[in-house]
Amino acid sequence: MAAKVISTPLLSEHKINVHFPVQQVVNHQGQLVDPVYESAINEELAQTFYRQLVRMRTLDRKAKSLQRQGRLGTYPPFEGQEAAQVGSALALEADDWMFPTYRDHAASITFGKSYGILSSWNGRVEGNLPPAGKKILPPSVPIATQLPLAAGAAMAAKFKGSSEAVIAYFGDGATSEGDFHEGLNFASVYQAPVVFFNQNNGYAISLPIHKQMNSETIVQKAVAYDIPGVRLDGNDIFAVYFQTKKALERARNGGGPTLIEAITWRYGAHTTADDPSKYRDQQESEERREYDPVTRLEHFIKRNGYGDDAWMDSVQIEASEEIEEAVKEMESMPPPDINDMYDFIFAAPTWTIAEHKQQYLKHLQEEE
Amino acid sequence: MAAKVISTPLLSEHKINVHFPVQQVVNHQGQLVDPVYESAINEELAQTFYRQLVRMRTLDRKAKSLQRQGRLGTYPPFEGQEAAQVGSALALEADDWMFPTYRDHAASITFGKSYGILSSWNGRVEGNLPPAGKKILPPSVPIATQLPLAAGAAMAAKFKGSSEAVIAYFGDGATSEGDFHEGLNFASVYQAPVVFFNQNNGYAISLPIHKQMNSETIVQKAVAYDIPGVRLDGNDIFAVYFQTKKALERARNGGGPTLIEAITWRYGAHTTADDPSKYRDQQESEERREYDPVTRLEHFIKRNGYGDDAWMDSVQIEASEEIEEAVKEMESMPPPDINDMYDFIFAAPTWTIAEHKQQYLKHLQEEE
Amino acid sequence: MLTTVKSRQLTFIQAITDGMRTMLKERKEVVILGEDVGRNGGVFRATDGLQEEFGEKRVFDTPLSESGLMGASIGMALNGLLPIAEIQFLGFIYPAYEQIMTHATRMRYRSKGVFTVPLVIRAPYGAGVRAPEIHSDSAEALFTHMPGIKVVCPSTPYDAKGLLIAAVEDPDPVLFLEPLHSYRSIRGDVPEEKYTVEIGKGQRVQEGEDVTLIAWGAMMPVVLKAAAEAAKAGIACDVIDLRTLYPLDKDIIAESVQKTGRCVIVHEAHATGGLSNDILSIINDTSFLYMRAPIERVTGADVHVPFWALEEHYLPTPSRVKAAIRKVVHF
Amino acid sequence: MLTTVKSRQLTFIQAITDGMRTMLKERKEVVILGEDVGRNGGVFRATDGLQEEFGEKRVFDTPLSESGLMGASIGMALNGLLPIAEIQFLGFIYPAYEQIMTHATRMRYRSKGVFTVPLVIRAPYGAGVRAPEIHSDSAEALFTHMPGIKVVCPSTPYDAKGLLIAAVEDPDPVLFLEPLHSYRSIRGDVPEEKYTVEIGKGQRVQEGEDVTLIAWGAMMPVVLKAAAEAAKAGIACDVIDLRTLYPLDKDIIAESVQKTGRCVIVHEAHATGGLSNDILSIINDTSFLYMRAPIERVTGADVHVPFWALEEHYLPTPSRVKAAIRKVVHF
Ligand SMILES: Cc1ncc(C[n+]2csc(CCOP(=O)(O)OP(=O)(O)O)c2C)c(N)n1
Ligand SMILES: Cc1ncc(C[n+]2csc(CCOP(=O)(O)OP(=O)(O)O)c2C)c(N)n1
Ligand SMILES: [Mg+2]
Ligand SMILES: [Mg+2]
Repeated sequence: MAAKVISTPLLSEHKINVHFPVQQVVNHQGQLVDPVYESAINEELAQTFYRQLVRMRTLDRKAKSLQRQGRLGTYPPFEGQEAAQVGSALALEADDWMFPTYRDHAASITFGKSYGILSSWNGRVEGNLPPAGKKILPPSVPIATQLPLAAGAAMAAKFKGSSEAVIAYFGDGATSEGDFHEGLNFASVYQAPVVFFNQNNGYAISLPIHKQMNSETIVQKAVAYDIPGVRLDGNDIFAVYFQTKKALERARNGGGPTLIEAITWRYGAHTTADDPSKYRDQQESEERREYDPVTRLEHFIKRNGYGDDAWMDSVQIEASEEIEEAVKEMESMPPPDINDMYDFIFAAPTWTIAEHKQQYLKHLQEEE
Repeated sequence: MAAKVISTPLLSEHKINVHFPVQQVVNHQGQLVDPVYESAINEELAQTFYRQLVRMRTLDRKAKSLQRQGRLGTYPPFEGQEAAQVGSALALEADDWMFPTYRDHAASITFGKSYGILSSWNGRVEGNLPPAGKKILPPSVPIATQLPLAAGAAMAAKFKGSSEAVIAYFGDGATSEGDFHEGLNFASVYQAPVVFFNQNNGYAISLPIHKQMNSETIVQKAVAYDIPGVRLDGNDIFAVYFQTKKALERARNGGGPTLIEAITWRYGAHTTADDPSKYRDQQESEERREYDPVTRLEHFIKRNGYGDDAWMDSVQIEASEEIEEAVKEMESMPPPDINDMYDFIFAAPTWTIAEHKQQYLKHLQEEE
Repeated sequence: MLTTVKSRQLTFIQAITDGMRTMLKERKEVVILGEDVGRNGGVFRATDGLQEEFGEKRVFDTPLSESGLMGASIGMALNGLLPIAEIQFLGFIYPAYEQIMTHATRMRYRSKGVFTVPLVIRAPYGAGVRAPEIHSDSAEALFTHMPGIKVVCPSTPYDAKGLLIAAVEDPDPVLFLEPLHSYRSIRGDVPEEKYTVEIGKGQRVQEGEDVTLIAWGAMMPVVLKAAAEAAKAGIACDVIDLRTLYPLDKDIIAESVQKTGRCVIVHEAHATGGLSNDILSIINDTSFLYMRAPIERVTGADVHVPFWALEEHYLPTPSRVKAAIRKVVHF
Repeated sequence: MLTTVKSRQLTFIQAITDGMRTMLKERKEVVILGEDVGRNGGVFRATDGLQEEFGEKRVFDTPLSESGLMGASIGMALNGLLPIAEIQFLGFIYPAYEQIMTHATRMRYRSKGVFTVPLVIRAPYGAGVRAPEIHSDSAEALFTHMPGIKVVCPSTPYDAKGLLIAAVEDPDPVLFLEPLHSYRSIRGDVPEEKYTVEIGKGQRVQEGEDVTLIAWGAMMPVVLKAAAEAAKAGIACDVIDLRTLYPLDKDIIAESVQKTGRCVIVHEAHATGGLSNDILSIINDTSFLYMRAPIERVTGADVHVPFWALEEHYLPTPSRVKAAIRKVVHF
């Protein structure tokens, strides 16, 4: 296997230019470019990937359309980032922990959450709940705060001697927060089994990455903690899957944390409340579809005879039906329960909460 | 000049081992080891260094003795770190800004503060005040919080087009705080004229550096921000002085921030309230005197005929007298003014503060 | 001689923009910084057009880093600038809490006035716009309790501009809270010229003899609606808009409750530790013998602002305020 | 049958150590972490000997990183452990405020109880030991105001051990405040066995008919001294040690002031936004008609705890409390 690390000449007297090459297994034309993984790839894997990518893209587009119709609140789309999320989530073991953000519904669903996750954008806390026993945390809204949590969950896994590993998602913008630093430092000091999976989609709301940081890459920040860093093509689901698996295995085997930078792109707005044309050329953004994760996999599948147009159509139809069904289910949820507001602050309500609840329920009654 | 950066082989597949060699000009036996600086060194410079190092060591020892006698409160000694502080402070221009910590009295005094700084350890706010116009901030007590401040002051200097540069001091422990990260990121993004001067004295209270971080050096954290990093022998005042000057010049010339790691040692306790033998072998600590910054300069001065024992004695006597005088002055300070407690919260007191003040002063009167 | 003051109808948020524009013109040391405040003009568009007008040097984006943003702003203020730092939502100020509490608020006292921090922190606050969690917090009490920072919260476009300018001119840190619910729902006359509204002074917005109603920011429309309905029932409310949350306007509170003997206080924040209790203590200290009924507080419960499907049940409503008015009147 | 409870005289801090030791033995999920808590046994020696006794896996040092410490502790709590995290001084909790406010306190509500955070945060607080700035803050109100965390503050060795054990057994986050001034100055009988003091319950420590005195933590000795002097002047004080700061013990407060009709509240924290105002609101809500005088508050001023040469002028003293007692009695 080729050496993965190349040092390029120094930039200035006291500056070290580190170079982490971009890992890629399948290029944007669907060609296998890293033969190391040839034997690990087969029809089943490719089809599994494809089904899930299509589901996720369909879901995301459906969510945007529901939002436009006023059937969903403000929503943060992830179109373009499907491979990064699906590939990394499929690399997990059933018992692992996931700490996602608001944009990581594809990862969360792939790892086991229901499509009901969308209801959180209708202000329903129910959207946060994982299936029983599944360790998928509610999406983290305050940026980067989930990273120390993930380090801690991984420290506990190590403490218990369990084989659990942890994955934490975060964006390029999140790297500027102190919690990114403190989380990675903790994980590295205790050699905790956690993979810090960065989706570098080029923007934090309106801020392009070159204004977010002075460093050219995110992965080079791994040097600060002396942990392995992997930079990869985040639109190549194979690179994502194999590299994440490797990092998770290393974590499980006592090799400590890894920082993965998955280079990807969001085609659309930050959220449906955002107008990206205010801060970037949306035409250029659309041109990036040449590197699209779903199209790329289609090319690969066709090239290898793992599926034809008819099969792909059937996958799409299945996904669409599945999602229509899920939306129906979401829209027939019972109305929210006012009690929820009071009953989950503490295991048992304090007297102030009990009083507020009682007063308010009484007021509602009297109002009628 | 020799290349300062050497890349050693990779440690693991995805790990880059960066190597920043330790800069040294004069070794611990007082021998010049980097001929590049030969022409820049002369008797005057060596004597200036020596006078200030002796003053500072004398001051520190005096402070410890005052503390033992109950004439000073808890005090954080800096013995062992004199060269790092004095050398870097002497590299500043008069108009520059300094953001010191509680342990950086040698730097603060060298840059212009009076010995009265000690009174802050008697709980006197007056110890925080610099001479008029001198931009020496009160020592920062909450760890690492001064680093974003320093970045901001440097951003303002750039904004104003002034030639001010900024130096910020911090310890090895401070690198774990989020504010270290956010401060360096800000400075690097805006290419602000600031030097982040780290004194790696091996410990943060009881925590040795290898438990503080997984990285072997502090300087490698510069890679995360793609800024120059310099690792140097912090007990070699020449290395400290020349490298800090160079970094400050780079900053002033638009070259942005630099991270300097000065490797040094505190011989004594974290503060006089601390018992270092609880967490380390103090005998070993004493053995480090072989690398002592003051002794080293004595060797150098003698080697070069810049001074003899008699001259050194005279320097010591002068320093001791100066400091005895300063202590007398400190001990004849007028008692603290109760009004100070109320009058500097806002430019003009709010009514709640005015009321609290009036009530309390009245109460004091009535009590008599 | 007759002087005419030119003014125009602006939304609440336009008045804020106008205040910033006024000060960017007036003082070359004013800089505006924060996440997405530059090219994007802020997520709510409060800084819309300002970077174009004043350049990237005066109005600029920062990395996603609230502690860095706050620390750098303090550093800039120390070195002669007058920064206006935007926190995208008040609920995201927590990572900057350390910088505010240990430096912005303490630099003057620890240097006996040698170093000062003339800084304005702008932050939208409050619920009611269907935002995700953390985006709807009303955390003013975390700042009014700690010394060294003033807190203001306008409810009208006029006050928004005037208080913002006063905040920029104040030599100490000021937290400028913006009721995001009012950004576009409230309009009003705003003079084109520069003017200030004094920090520390509330305003009586409706005169009445029976009950004192005290509120601020996004609760003012709620309170005024309740007052109007009470009027129909023959109850005349004395309505106070506090405008400044620290220092509170003690005199206007005392004067009003000494007249009415009855008081209802309304805020979005949680009951325990909320500012209503500070108002209670002012009334206790100044007007004990005047009070004819216990004071009623209509506030958020001691629970997190819920996910937005339930937020209407968290927020005080005119109906809840009316019930409280009835209660103090019929005590 | 006679059961004898073995107990011994311990200092306040020894009682805390004893509480931790008890729980380290009782529950294998208990871990202790923080800056210098391991080999050094804590800067105040609260964890002295615990690493030796229970090993580095159970009791360990963390990097100098309060947000990391808090975040990691929350993560550990999510994954089945029972962490006791030490913040070296309460004034250094500010960098961890974000983690506490957005995760420790909200994980249960945002997951409808699926994920919970059984976490204890220990922090010494308060002034009076000649510490540098920031080391002497009394910031309890920043935590009692925000939902999702309980706050306790014992004043005796017995309560310290009992409340600490209750905190560890509580399924939600508890901030355990330690009056550092009392660490070595207060001693008392502490049973060897495991026991708990109920969170949310205050205690009447002296019975009296004339004035209610309410305090907690390091202010208890101050208040008791004032009460003793008042007794000489013929004034009988009903002295309440709150012990828990959220949720406050409403019943004990109401019962006492309904008996005395007069009340003095004492705390170190700043007056504005201090807990005294929460107590005022309880009295307003429960006992309006019983009060015969305005309530007096003896608190820290609205200023930073000054550099220590002046701290005695910041802290409430028996003399100030006595003056307040006189005032409410002679109203
Ligand atoms: C602490 C905090 N500050 C600000 C915000 C507002 N905010 C929401 S998303 C976002 C940008 C995040 O960018 P990035 O980390 O790159 O993730 P992406 O949205 O691109 O997935 C910001 C500033 C927040 N949620 N939390
Ligand atoms: C935010 C914060 N947390 C904790 C402390 C307590 N504390 C004071 S000094 C210190 C260790 C600092 O170590 P280092 O940065 O290496 O500096 P040194 O003391 O060695 O000069 C700690 C933990 C503090 N002052 N501020
Ligand atoms: Mg992004
Ligand atoms: Mg150190």
